[in-house]
Amino acid sequence: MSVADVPAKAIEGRSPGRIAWMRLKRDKVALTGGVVVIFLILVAVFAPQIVSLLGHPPNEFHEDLIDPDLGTPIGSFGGVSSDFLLGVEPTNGRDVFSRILYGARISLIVAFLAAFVSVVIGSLLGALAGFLGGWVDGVISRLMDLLLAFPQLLFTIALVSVVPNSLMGLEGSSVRMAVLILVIGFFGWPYIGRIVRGQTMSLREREYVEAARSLGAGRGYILIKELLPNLVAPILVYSTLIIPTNILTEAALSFLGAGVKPPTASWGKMLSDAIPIYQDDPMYMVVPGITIFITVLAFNLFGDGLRDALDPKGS
Amino acid sequence: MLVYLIRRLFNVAATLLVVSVVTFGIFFAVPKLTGSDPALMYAGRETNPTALAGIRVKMGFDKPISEQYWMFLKGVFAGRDYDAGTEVTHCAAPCFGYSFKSEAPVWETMLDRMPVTLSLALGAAVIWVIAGVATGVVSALKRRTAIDRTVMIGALAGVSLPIFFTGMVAPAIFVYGLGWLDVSNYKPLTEDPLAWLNSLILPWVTLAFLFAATYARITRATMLEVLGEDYIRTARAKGLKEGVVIRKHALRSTLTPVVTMFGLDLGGLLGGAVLTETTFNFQGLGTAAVAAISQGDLPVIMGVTMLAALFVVLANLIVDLLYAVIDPRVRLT
Amino acid sequence: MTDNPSTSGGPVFVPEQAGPGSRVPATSFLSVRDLQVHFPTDDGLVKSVDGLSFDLERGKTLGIVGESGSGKSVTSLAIMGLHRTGQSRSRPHISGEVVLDGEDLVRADADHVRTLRGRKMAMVFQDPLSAMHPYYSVGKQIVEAYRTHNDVDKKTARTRAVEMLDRVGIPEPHRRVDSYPHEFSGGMRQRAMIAMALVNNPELLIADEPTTALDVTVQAQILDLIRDLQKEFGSAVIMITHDLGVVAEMADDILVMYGGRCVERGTAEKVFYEPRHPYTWGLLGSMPRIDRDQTERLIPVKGSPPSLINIPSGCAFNPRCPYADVPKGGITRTQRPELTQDDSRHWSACHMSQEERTRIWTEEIAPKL
Amino acid sequence: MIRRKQALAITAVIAALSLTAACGGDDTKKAGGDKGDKGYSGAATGVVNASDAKGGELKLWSPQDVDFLDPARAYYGFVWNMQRLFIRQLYAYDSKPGAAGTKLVPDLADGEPVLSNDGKTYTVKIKDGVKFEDGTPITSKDFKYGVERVFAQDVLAGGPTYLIDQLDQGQKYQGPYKDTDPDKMGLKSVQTPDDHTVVFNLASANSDFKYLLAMSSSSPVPAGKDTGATYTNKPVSTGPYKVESFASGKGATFVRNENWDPKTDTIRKGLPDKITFTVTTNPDDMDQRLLSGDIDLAVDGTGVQQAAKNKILKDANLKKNADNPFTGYIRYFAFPQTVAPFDNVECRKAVIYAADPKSLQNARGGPTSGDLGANMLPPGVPGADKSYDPWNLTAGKPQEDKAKAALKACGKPDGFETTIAVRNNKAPEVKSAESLQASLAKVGIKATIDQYDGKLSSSTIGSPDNVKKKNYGIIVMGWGADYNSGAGFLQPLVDGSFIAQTGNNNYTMLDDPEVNGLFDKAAAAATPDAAAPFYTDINKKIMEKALYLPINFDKALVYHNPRLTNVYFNDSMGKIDLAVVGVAK
Repeated sequence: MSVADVPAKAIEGRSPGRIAWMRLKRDKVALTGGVVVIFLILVAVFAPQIVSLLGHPPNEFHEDLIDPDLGTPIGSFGGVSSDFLLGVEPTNGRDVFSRILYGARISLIVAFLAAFVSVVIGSLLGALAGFLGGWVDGVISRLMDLLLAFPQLLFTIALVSVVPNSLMGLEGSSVRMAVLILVIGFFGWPYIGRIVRGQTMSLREREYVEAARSLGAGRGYILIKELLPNLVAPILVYSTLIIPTNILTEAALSFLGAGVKPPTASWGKMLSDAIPIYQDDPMYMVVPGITIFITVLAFNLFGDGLRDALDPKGS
Repeated sequence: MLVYLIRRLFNVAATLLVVSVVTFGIFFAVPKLTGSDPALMYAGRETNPTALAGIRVKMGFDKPISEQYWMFLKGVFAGRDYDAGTEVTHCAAPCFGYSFKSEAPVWETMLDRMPVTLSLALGAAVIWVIAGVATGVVSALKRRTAIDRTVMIGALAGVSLPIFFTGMVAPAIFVYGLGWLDVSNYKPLTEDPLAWLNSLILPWVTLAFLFAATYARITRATMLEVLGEDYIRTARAKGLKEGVVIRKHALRSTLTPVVTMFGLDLGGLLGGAVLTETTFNFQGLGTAAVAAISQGDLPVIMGVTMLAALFVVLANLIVDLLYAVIDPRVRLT
Repeated sequence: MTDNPSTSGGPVFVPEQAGPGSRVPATSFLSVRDLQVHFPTDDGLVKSVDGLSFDLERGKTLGIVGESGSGKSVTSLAIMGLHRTGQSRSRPHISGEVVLDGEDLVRADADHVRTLRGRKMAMVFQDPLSAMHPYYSVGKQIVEAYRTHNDVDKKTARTRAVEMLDRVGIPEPHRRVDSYPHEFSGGMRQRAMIAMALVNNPELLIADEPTTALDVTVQAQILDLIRDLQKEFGSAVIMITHDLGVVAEMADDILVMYGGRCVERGTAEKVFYEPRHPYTWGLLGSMPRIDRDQTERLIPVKGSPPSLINIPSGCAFNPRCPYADVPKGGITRTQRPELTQDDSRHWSACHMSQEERTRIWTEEIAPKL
Repeated sequence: MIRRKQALAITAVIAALSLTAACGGDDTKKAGGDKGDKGYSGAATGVVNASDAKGGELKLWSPQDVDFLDPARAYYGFVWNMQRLFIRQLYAYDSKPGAAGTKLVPDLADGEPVLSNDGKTYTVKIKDGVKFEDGTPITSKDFKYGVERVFAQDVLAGGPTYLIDQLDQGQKYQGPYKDTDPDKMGLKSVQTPDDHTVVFNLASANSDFKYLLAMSSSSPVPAGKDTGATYTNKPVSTGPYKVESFASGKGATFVRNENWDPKTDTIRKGLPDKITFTVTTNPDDMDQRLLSGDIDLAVDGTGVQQAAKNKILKDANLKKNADNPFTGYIRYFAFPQTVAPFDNVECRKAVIYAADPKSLQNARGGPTSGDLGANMLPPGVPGADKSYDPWNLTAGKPQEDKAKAALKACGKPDGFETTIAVRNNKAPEVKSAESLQASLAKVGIKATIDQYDGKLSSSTIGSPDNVKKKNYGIIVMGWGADYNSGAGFLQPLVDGSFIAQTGNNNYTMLDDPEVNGLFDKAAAAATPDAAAPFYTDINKKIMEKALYLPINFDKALVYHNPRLTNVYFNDSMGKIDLAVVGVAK
């Protein structure tokens, strides 16, 4: 017996979901993260509406705001004004505020869908490996090791450079986004796969699965009915934590020139555009940099809190 | 033990083989399928048929993919000859190919780039392990205090910062702003140790910051878990001083997951710290690969990818061997 | 045990002076007075131990019996001074007295208590596999325990470790001294654990569920070993268990804990043959006995242990007590029953009258057991 | 960093060369803020710090690696400039500022070539006393061997192949490595009657041939020292310096060649004792060193990066060591006539009118990056007229009304959809495309940008089939000539006979008998001056057809260390002439 058991006993009788929610509610830091995340999602969804109220179209040039000789925005802080809330882009004077907002769409869509791809592949293969064991496990585990041995960034850049401009009915930036989602998602699944595999393996040995098996339940039945409900928590936690990683990866790829195509706005691309000019116009570097930072931090805080709430041992 | 090692080395070889086949397939076969001629990538502006034919013969593009792959493999183990017109250029094993761009074997380019990447990765590794583990331990011991909270929020912030952003902000502050450091322009250690150090400090710290944050988090979590273990209570029950309990009993167990992570991270970095090298303009393996991709220098892409995979796989092996050293329960079978 | 333990639950005189080595007038080798260990948690204050008193003499064995969460392990940790650390979520509040050989450990300097740990008092834990460090050999861990309190070189300490392993019945101790815990069988591991605990000839040995993780035949061997060693070293032993069967063989006195408090205490004979508390009856009912008819079902104590947060003002056992309605006036829900002395060396805490309980025991419970 | 590289690699793929920039009077006035031989853009007009003092180390840096040091394979303009230090040809551009620098003077040749056989035979005498770095005299056979090497494209690809076009004459010569002649002297069109005479027989008269003889690819190479593909690592020197060490991607060191006799050389001064060349990956750092005086010159000649540029423009002290010369490039959009609706001249006009020239100039980096383009012949090329502006582009304003009128005339009053093809590795080009995209949107033309792999340009935009298939209605490109004549600049772009299935440069697919005929007439002209009016005509013809939208006549903001002596921009290449630069006062 341990003292730590005591509080758990004390609130016995409540469902695990309720307990998690109660814990999460108490975690102010995680809640703040969650609020920011929801805010960001709303901002991304309603970007066109917000921009029409507070900004200028993301691809509209305002070269009257640029010093023609230096290429930098006129005025201090990268041309911040009541009209251009976060200043303007060097060279062409596009509205940084609206480009950040539209960039959020790209960032979040890629991050969420890639996480979805990882979760689907990872849970499926992970559960299969953990449940079936034997050679299936061997093959899948090897595959996961192999994928982790691949230099992901290089691979993605190279792959993106071979993918044609239109593919399966998609054009331009959509193709790039599809490729990014698939590639990031594909390289991400082993992380989830390992966790799910481990969970499945330990769950497999538990009594209730044994019991179900002894009652003549089929393998598929056991897998779906008994194991999946128990995998929901870890999968939820790790998808929350894989999203910020994906945001960073997308930004890194855009930074390296393998992201969406211009004139589509993307945070990573803005940062790489800022390199040659940041000594003269630091604002253009700071804005997307801080944006990425806040977004990723918010997701991390929320994901951490969620994990602590669902799995008190980890905290 | 020996059997284990042989089996593992066999696995390493198998993994590398698969990586090489996949990489080769993607970089050599896909262009063929999409109809772009790799010889054209090499030729640059001059696309006269003789030049293209010459490149095809020299690089072996005229042969079937399988044979090209076989030639690549053979080159790695036995070396390979390239026709240089007047004479034959021998590319000694391990020959990862011959870069037409620089008229030099890829291996030489990689050897040339390796010190940069090694300096960057190893130096940063030392910093992040020490800083990360130390802060993680302190944070765990000072659990639920202001120190712990500050460190952990700082660590989470560290994890959330993109390195290509900190890589820009750091010089903006320390080089252009405060003027404490010079622009990071890699100098070989052998040439001028002080300049080497000076050129690396900023990239080291920037890179290490990111990893240290992760390590602090992992160390703290593991340390807390270990401190709850029964054997820690036993150690205390024996009357050991708290310092001894932490150092001899808790820390040793805490290091196990840290070692695993460290192996994988370092292995990954040795293959080229693409983003850091890019941000700081270092001519390491990572930038070599990125440049090669943009120039279509296939042998270099192939070489760096293979090397990166080799580092990761070897790191994995070393980690597993280390495991056995750290944890007597682990049997190498 | 002394003939005259103070009335439990009441305030106990605490001398002003405190500190390392402070001498407190004491009547026994180990004297625990009104011990309270409270853990503040997010959900509220957990009163793991709430006013516990007992005494123990050298060479004697006290069995503390209770379910998980009854506070018995926390008691042992508090005596050892290990409550301060460990896996608790936060630092507990502790009050009361733990007087060991005339020294109050609650008020003593933490570092001084540390020097007593492993030397004057030692502990054997439930699961020897998790209680021994997996990365160090058994010998190293014993040597470490020895050298912490004895200024000797490694070689001497190693000789001592081999000697101890030999003493606890480990075959080929010279060879096994270099083995790792996972290379031992469960019973061997527990023997090694005992060797480690006894390496400094402690005067007080606390064994926290020492046999729970072992199978039955090994259990008996380990208990025999502890008994033999106790005789040899003359130590006082606290045997903590949820299994009355274990203490039946070992203990001179038995203390039954429920909800962080003592509900019944007395000599082993009294507690076994004239138990005065419904909870003890339950425990006895759930105990497998060789002399019992095999066809009869064990009767578990219904319900689960009480929350230690916001313990109800009434009798903590009330919700599970089959006789909750017996006392009149509903005092079970408003008043906590005090621990009262029933007859010589026998105390219990129940609102039912002594006669009522004697009647229920002899008429209703005993025949079924 | 991909982006960074792109920014610098302006010279790279298509690149290579540069031409001229005999900045006519107007331009220099505009560029040179304060007059005199010192001060901003002083070196673009005259010699700064004239001196004959020897000694010191000249430190050249470049963010761009050399392509090849092998004279047969080098194609980058800045490499040709560097080769002036250690490789000589029969003729070379004179080391003089202004128009004089575009003139060819004898270098290893002893006097002008003797033309015979209706201008089809060039007979050149070789100077006495000229030697390779090992002291062996340079003979006519070495010249012939050097020319033959260019034919070995299978081994020595990379360099220009004009010599093959002129000298193969149906022989299908495969180069010396596959030559069956025991002396490897199998090329029939070049003869070596004696060691001091080399004779070139052309199929038809070509007044530009001397330009070809002045290219690096016509340099002498001693057959015994030829190491084939690896010759690039240690080419044999004939100039004042020789290659001491060279490592691709890192740099090179050049030391004095004791066997160079200054008496045989009217072009080079050979002032520094040692010349180091360093390749950097950090152009901003390079600029920093340049401004602080650590190094002497960014030899790639594409100008400083944005950060340094802004520093220079804001600081008069720095500005006086900077120049803003023409680089000889034109940046432009081309409209392939094979892609609808650009088969219709009115639709092409609509795009030209809709464009915002000022915005395009900004996309390339503002006024210091070049003058607003008006036509397709850059200043300095004989026949050029910088003021010729048929579409009123130098006004710097979009002409939306005219664009809409043109759209109506084209039958697309509501606009149309098209694709802009742009190299992914050239940031200013991507920005230009974005600018044009934004301007076109205002008149209803919806353009999508397709960034193709820059390294594959010869098979993407260079393949007419692919252009048609991908519907590339607008192609962004830059162009600089290999040698300073109208043909050198315009012929690959607009002569129908230059249309190729891959590596095509005639993106508009113009095959107009009139234009083709004008090129023939110009070639037959006796002198470049006589040919010039034909090029003026060609320029007019193609501009009237609205096939191109010029963005700008390219300029670079180049900074040099003030300690440099004899600094001036050679108009034949738009770069500081390394032949005479010194570091000692």
